[in-house]
Amino acid sequence: MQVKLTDITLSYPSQPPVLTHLNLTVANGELVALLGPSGSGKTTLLNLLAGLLTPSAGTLTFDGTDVTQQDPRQRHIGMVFQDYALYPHLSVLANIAFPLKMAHVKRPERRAQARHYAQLVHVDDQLTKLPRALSGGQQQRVALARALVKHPALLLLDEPLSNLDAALRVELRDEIRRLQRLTGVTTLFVTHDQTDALRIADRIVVLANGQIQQVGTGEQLYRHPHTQFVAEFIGTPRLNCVPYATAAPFLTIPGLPTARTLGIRSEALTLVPATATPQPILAQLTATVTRQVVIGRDRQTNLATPWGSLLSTTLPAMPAGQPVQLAVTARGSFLFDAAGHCIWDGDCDA
Amino acid sequence: MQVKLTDITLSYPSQPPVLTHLNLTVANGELVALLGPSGSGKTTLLNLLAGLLTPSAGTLTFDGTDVTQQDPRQRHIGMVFQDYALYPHLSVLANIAFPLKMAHVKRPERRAQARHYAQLVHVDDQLTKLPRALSGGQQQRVALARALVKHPALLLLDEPLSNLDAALRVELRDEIRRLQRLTGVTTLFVTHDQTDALRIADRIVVLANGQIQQVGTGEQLYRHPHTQFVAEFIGTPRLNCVPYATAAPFLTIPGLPTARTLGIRSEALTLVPATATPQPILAQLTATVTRQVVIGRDRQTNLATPWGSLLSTTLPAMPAGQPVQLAVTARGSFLFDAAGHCIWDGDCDA
Amino acid sequence: MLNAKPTLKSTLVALLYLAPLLLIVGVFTLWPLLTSFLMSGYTHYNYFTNHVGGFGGANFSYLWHDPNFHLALRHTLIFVLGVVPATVILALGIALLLNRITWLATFFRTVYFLPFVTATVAISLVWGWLLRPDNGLINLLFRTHIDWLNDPRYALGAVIMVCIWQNLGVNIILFLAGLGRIDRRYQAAATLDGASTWQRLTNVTWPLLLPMTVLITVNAIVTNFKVFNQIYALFHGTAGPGNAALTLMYYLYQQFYVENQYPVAAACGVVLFALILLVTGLAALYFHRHAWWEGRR
Amino acid sequence: MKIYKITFIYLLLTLGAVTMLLPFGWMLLTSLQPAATTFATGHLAIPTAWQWVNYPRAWHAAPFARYCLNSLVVTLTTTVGQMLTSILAAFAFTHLRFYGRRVLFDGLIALMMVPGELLLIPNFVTMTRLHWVDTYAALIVPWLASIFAMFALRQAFTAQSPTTYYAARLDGASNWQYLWQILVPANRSTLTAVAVLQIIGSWNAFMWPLIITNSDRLRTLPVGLMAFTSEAGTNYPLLMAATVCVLLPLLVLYLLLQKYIIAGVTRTNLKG
Amino acid sequence: ATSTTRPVTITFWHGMTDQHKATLNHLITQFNRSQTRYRVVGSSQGDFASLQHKIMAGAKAHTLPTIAQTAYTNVPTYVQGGFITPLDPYLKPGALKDVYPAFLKATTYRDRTYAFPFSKSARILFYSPQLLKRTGLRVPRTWAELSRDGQKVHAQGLTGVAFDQSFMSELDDLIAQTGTPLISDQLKVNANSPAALKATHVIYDMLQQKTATTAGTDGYGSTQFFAGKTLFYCGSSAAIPIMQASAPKGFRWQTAPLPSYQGHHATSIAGNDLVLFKSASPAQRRGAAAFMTFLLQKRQTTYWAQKTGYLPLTKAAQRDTKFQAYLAKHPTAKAANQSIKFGFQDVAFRGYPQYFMALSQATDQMTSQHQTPEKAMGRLQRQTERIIKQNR
Ligand SMILES: Nc1ncnc2c1ncn2[C@@H]1O[C@H](COP(=O)(O)OP(=O)(O)OP(=O)(O)O)[C@@H](O)[C@H]1O
Ligand SMILES: Nc1ncnc2c1ncn2[C@@H]1O[C@H](COP(=O)(O)OP(=O)(O)OP(=O)(O)O)[C@@H](O)[C@H]1O
Ligand SMILES: [Mg+2]
Ligand SMILES: [Mg+2]
Repeated sequence: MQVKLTDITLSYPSQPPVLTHLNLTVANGELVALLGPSGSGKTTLLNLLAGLLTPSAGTLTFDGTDVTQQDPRQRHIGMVFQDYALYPHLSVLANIAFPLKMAHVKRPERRAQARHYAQLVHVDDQLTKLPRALSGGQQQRVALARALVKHPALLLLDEPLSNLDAALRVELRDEIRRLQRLTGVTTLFVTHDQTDALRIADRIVVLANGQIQQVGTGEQLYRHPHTQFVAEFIGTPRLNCVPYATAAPFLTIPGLPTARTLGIRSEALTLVPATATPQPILAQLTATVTRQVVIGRDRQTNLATPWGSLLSTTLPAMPAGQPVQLAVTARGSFLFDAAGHCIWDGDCDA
Repeated sequence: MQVKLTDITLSYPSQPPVLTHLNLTVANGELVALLGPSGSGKTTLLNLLAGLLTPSAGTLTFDGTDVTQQDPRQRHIGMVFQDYALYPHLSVLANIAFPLKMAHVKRPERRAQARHYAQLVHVDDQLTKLPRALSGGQQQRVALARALVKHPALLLLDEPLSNLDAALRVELRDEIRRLQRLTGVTTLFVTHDQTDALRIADRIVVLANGQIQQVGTGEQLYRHPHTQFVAEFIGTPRLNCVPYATAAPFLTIPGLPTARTLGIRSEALTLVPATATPQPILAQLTATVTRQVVIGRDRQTNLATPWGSLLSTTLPAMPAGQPVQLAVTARGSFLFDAAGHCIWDGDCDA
Repeated sequence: MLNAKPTLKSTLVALLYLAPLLLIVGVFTLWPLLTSFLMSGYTHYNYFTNHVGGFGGANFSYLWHDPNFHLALRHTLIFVLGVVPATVILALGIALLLNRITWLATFFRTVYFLPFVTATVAISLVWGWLLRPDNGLINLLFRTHIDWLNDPRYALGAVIMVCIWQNLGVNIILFLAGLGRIDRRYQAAATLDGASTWQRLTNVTWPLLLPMTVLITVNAIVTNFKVFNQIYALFHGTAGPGNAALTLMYYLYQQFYVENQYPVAAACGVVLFALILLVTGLAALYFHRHAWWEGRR
Repeated sequence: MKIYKITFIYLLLTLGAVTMLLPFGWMLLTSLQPAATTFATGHLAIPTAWQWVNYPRAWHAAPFARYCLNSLVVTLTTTVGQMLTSILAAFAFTHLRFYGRRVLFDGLIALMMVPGELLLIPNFVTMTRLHWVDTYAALIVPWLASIFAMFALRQAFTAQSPTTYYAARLDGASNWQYLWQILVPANRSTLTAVAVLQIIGSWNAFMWPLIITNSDRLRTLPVGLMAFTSEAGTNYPLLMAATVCVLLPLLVLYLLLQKYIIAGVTRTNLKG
Repeated sequence: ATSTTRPVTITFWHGMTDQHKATLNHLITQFNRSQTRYRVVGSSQGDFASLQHKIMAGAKAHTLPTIAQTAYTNVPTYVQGGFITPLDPYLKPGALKDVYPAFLKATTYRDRTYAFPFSKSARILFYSPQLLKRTGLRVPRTWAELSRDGQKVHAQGLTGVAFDQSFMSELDDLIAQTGTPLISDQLKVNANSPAALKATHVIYDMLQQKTATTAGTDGYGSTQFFAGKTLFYCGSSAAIPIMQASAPKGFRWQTAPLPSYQGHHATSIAGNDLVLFKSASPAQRRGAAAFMTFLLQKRQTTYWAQKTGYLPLTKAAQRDTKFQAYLAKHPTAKAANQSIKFGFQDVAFRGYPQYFMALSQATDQMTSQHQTPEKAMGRLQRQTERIIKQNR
């Protein structure tokens, strides 16, 4: 099902609008991840798609038919609510089977199906419990199973994995992806975990300030952010930002009068390479290591530089206080103007 | 405050025990991250510390005094519940100020303080709203502010950041760490995000199957897991596991009769290096690239090898189908026996 | 807390909270109840001088042999069966409708509340008028010529009608309060899960409303078993034509206040009490099976 | 919702509303009739002459001002008292663990079933022993506990998420503070509904106030309505006029409070 | 008694409301002004049912007033309960001499005076002169005439006679008119004697032929009477004031004594008496007697009768010229006063309330379930005999 939002504006009573003139098209069978800061309106957007909220202006079409005013029930939507909304009076099995019951699926059939999905999300040992006797993650998985079991035409997942441990999260994420591929259901997936988004989404939508900031694949967003907001929002550790005025004297590229900020990804800060690399270099800096932290296979190095404190993830282990010669590669560096638009991007211009 | 759990067993009515003979000591002023699979009993453990649950056996002491039967109210605990448990009829400000009100802090003073903490968690523009008009992440932040505002003697955080976007998450995580350092409050912190755990925790506790699996710093857990469970649980992408029988013929180390499984971290799978590296090599393999995915600055490569499908994060960009020569470095490789205990660890023995 | 066991101390604390209620109930309900239980066994009893001639089951055997008591018993059961389900279901239906509307909502809610505040005397007068054989609105409506209140065949039915109507107000209010407490997320989730309005009602609203339904049902059973005022007012101080609306409570009243057979009235009270207890117990059992009688935990 | 659905709902409600309004309308009309007509025909009719004087006449037929004051005092104190005792007990049954909890609760519910007529005279005797006959205490004290209210509140309290209780305890609230600062305000709707029902019950109470008082000094409004009934008949227009006066305060009160009853702790803004 | 002693308070519970209450209060005030030793404090307890409850509760709790209004049929119960006391020691001998025999019989129980007559009314016949004129009929003298009149007007869609909710009193009257009352003074029951059954058939047949009707839930037959649907209405004289107040505009009506049966006249007297409670102090008892005697005086009892429609209790009052003048002015009051001559009251005995319920059930069954008098009265006979036996 193709989903199209045209010029949607929505506000809660006596509040400033949450979404303003929002436009978005999701192609049939696409899996779209919705990213955005907390409180940016992601849940609101999903509720709108589900028909639980009606926009104050704009239209919503499914496969070309206007459904702005359509009853939620007719939309065939599977949804995982952010707070699960499990039916407190129903057992896990009954919760999962609920949509099938509503569709008048026969009892043995629906129990079998529910059991199958319970297995998929690993709650098959909790089938007779009531939701209140489940752990947070178990509840979330039940909610996920409930959304999947009915083979919806549109799947809306509001942070469906936020309470799961890493291993399970990866497993279920991949399972969602597999099912989605298999059934070709159009899916919107809110997540705060960029790895999730980057890993399984066909496209990523970044929502902020009531507007879609950018739509693209994970790589597009990471490498070619349209705005400083997107650049900062996507990628961990966070983008290093340096005032353009400070950085300008060091730069090897011609000055850009509208530039205000230089953004440098942590992997774009490397040691000045011994051998010549194919990477063009934007600037060279002398710096001192202030701290190193090892996180799994990552080593994050805090550096004191003439541009202020910067963070790199490429440096090898070295003691604090060690002076180093840094290179800023063009790839992974961006220039933004006062409005935050990206006006130069080391990847394209290289 | 020093927290000590001795031989704690706990079960919910007519359920198998969730915690069995559990022992754990948290030093005064320590920040401990609690990791574990979903449903492993993390929330249960926090509830037990808070006094909301009484163990069926074992004792709990705070600074040496037995508090197993003590009223929760006397424990001076700040807690973020997994489902927030905000007071539905109180505004955001009143929610945050509630613990101060209970402590008979004067009204202007407590409003000022509540405002301060609201600012800290960025909900200062929502102060008059009721919880039900907040987004999921906003609710979570209010819960966090409420737990912090009263300067507790023990801080229990049950996935306090799960619903926040990456940037905010990092910011608040660091804020928690800063405050914790400042006040020296002993803190237990449940999280599913290993970066969080590795980044801010003094020590990490891995809980599974009703037992503490291992306690240590992030690096200890990552480099020297005691068990296969911990090795698999810590680190993304997940540890590559190969049956020892399959791998043995390739290995350069003497055979270990009790070994059952070989575990290989994704960064321990490298191209056979052109130059001699200081790293000892465990085995060499011929493999074919099946798929590559770029996630932020990571590139994950799926490989078809004689040991089955493996995942590496060290390979450069290359097309699918390309044959490669792989080296398995000793560092990042482990051998486990049938019970899952680590009997050989490439790091120590190197 | 979550899994706390009762201790002596916690029991003492709880008793402090319960004390005011228990004290009042003990003195003004339990104590008189016990005395009247005792009285039901007295024979040759002088109520005023408190002279007890003997103790035995004579009063119960009096009841057993009194055809009027049998009549009252039968009527009471029919009455409760007629009123309780109907009033609970109707009240729920109306509450649901009232809960859905916004325009003129206050007006409608107030109107449906009216019968409850209106004095029983006034209500019985009006119903007396509505139920008249000639020109009575009910007869006009159904195109019948029934003398509802003076024909023994219909009198009990008429009382049932009036009581259903009068009970609605309270139950609607309680249901509205209960409905207001149900988190709308469940409705939303169910809608998305494809539940029709009716399915939502039966699968979500109804079970979530169960604590309130238990309250309303138990209350309805209790009050309707004890029906008296409406009958007294509707039939001008009699139990209806040919005792057609003689209920246990009316019988009790007659025995106590009119015929001065105090121990017989007490015995009737015991029977009535046991009967309500039995029926409520059955209802409780039914709800208990649905695990909600004890509330949420 | 579809427009036809809305129309249907309103149609149904209006139909019901008419039957609810009829008796009330009849009451109002009767209260304005000259005595003769209604008594004679028992029909609903628009009064030929609107007898507004019925109201002042009814008002002066008994010391209604005094009755009104008594009703107010009694209703207010009993309702407040009832709510207090019920709230305390309901809380204990919801959140406290103690021996005999189930038994005590079921026992109290069983006491709801005691026929009130059976209690009248024993309680009168008790009042005499306490020397409370013809005092406010007699009108108030026996009604300071209501098992129904306790039951209703407990049902509401148990339906509330228990984690707020734990959160409050951790936040340093005592049971007492939790009760008054969280539980009670969070259950405003049920409390209001129950209070309204109790107020009405207390306001309309008739038999006990009559039995337990001997003089006009302490009598309440419903007792005043007896002034219009005699051995040989009833003066309906005056009775209805007085009845209207008695129940009008209740209606006003209900109008004021009903928005609390309806506005529970629902999630707003989600259609459902 | 010296002027320094406070007057003795006589508390008095009654069931008078509205106008009647005002009238009674006036009399009380008069009494209190007439002397200094006693002060009567009247207190209305609502209607008679409530008053009964109140007395019962008071007796149980030992908080009775000095005197109270009650039906004389309760006296045996009260005596058994041991809380009323005979009036004889406190009344001057012959105090009740002038009282009509109809009222007098009820005052004594087991040869002692317990009940002092107070508010009494008689059954009478109401009719509309206009309607009679239209149908060309006269006021019936006998039940036979009444029954015939009913048949005559039946064709015109009119009912002959309307009773109140139940025809108990009329049945009582009819059976008394056969010469043997339903229950004799020796407590012999005559419910299913041939004579009683025949009398019962008079009303039963009329009901079956629909030439008579009961008021049912209207409570009072006056409703149908005022609607112009019935020729006659058998009712209580106590209803006169309220009928005056509520008659439709232009509707005129008159009263007549009840018809006779087999040449006998008998009208049952209803109403209440005053009783004196044992808990009263000797001074209070004396005061109560003084108050009662005061009420019986010509001036008071005629005032009472004029204001309330109850009957004057003494022959002297009846003869009073002022009262006669009053009657002349208020012809509707005449019938009841004429009936006093042949008025009678049921014998009071323990278990009377139970008998009363049984009688009411019997008439009700004849009315609403069309049970034959043989069956209904047969059962009444058995029930009453049992009641009397049990309460012996
Ligand atoms: N019912 C409501 N009434 C008023 N304002 C609301 C309501 N629900 C949400 N909001 C506000 O609308 C904004 C968007 O909320 P929304 O729940 O869509 O955010 P979100 O993107 O899902 O955030 P999160 O990631 O924290 O869940 C927030 O500022 C929130 O406070
Ligand atoms: N009230 C309860 N009654 C019965 N079983 C319970 C109850 N609460 C939790 N459990 C069970 O106890 C186990 C541990 O639950 P707990 O909530 O402690 O897990 P957790 O580690 O917090 O998981 P998550 O990360 O998913 O929140 C789970 O299997 C859960 O189903
Ligand atoms: Mg959200
Ligand atoms: Mg948990």
